[in-house]
Amino acid sequence: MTQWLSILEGLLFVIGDEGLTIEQIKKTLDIEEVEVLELIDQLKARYESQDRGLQVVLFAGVCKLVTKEHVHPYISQLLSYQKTRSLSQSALETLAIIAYKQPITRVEIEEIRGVSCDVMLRKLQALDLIRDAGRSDAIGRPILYEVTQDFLDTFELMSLNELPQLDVGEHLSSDQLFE
Amino acid sequence: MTQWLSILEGLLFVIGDEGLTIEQIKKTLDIEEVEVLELIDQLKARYESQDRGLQVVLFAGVCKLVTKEHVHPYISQLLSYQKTRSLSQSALETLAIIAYKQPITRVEIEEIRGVSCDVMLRKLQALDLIRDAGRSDAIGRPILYEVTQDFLDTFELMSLNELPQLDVGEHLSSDQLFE
Amino acid sequence: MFTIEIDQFNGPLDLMLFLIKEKKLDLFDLDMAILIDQYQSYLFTMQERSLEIASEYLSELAGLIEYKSKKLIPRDKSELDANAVEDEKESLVRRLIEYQRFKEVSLDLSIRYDHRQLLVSKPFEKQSVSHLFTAETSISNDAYDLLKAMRKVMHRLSLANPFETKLTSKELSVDQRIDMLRRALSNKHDSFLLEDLFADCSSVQMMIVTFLAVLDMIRMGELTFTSNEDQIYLLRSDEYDTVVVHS
Repeated sequence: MTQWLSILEGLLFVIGDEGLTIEQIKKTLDIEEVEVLELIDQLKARYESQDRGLQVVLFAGVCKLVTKEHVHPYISQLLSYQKTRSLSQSALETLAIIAYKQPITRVEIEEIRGVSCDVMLRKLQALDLIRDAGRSDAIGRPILYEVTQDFLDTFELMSLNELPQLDVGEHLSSDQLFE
Repeated sequence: MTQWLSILEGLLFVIGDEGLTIEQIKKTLDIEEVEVLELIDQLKARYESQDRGLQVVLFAGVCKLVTKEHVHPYISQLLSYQKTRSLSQSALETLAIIAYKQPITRVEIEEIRGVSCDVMLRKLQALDLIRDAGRSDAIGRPILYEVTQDFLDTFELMSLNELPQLDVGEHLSSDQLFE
Repeated sequence: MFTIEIDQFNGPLDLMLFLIKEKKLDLFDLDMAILIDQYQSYLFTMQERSLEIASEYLSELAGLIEYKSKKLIPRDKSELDANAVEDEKESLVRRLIEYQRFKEVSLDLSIRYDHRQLLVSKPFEKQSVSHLFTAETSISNDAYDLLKAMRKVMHRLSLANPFETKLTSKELSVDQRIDMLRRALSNKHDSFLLEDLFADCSSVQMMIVTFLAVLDMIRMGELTFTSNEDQIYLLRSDEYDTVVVHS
């Protein structure tokens, strides 16, 4: 049971804002619904202590970890130091590819960058810089990505037409990065 | 002090994989560096218990919360995550040479590896594991490469000093060299 | 007799280390004759099975054969020559030892990498703290960064494509391009198409530099722009014509 508790904690952390439904927890841990509810109660109790900065909330069947109220002023404080938070080079490159070639699938982006972009795409989505734009007709119907209005604001662009046309050549490579 | 502990926990949760430097924590909480280090140690200790699914790590001078190893299979299941891939032997060799001999030019790396590293260097750059570090004074002013902060994080290093010593001894017999 | 495929090796040094181990040779008192023989027959075996062998393997082979011939045919027995041959052997051994060391540490890196992959974090939480965001805390990247990023991507792509590498003429700086544009536009009083400015661009690089120059000139108020359907029109600002203050 303590094993499940630690796994639930880890999953709630990774999923962040989106939270997990009781159903998802049940399926992922392969346990009964009553057990799920009991786990959530235990995790809640654990985080109730004064010296914890997080709490477990359960609204509308969705369970998530959120920060406690008293942490908020410090978050503002932290973000104020980060006014010039700039995007990493790989984030910029991924964004550039999406902006120039949208709508585009993850696999297509990876073909151009030569590296996996899974986590990066999630990050850029969390930052509201890109969004899902439906699904491609290709096999497996992969998600298509495009940039958002926020992206245009962030980069001070009126529209994507303000970017010059680029002629991207075919990417040929022989060296294997991954096994 | 328990107040600070809870705030640090909340901040690390919000900031996620970007993590916080000692300096950022110091400024945000307005406390001394020794206190920051002590806080990190306390938070680390708290998460060490078996029934916790998270842990505090400090790679490349950046403190962050990450899940423990045993949660990984459940995350893969939940997020239908790609299987983790190992870096290829040639990627690892190239990185090792740069990490130990940086800043270093492509030609110097190729002399050690005995093979061309052109494509590999570009791929490692796209992965943000290496970057340009200016140009050498040698003829043709070739680009110098060095490893990035991301490299340290990717290989669980606080700094390059944590890399194992390269055996310097010619005193080793060949038996020892080959296990 | 050789069961290991050539693509299992990370280059000629890797192959030599394998052969040394296989034949239980002493790296510090290396029997070059055996190594060369083994290396050569390995490559021949692979060639007979029509497997592609990278040029690096063949150029090392050429070096080894040259060494062997120098050793076998003592042209003049000058000490100088003998020393030079010994130096070649020493330098090969040095390379093998150094390469072997990096192979060893890369094993350590590999373990660290695989372990790190199991530790998962999460993206920065924006939604849950969105009420704490103010306008100024947005990310301070602008289109310049984006273009630079795309330029990097393009640059790498073009390097991967040997046909395009020949075109690398001396790169123009944005400031130089601004000067060029100023001269070219000094007599333009009507609006013109953005595209016109790209007319003399011979490379993607130059297009990007031109675009950056235009952005910069817009930022400085030297140019203004309007868009109509898909076209962008530019106009020189009057106050840049002369230093005379207009009434």
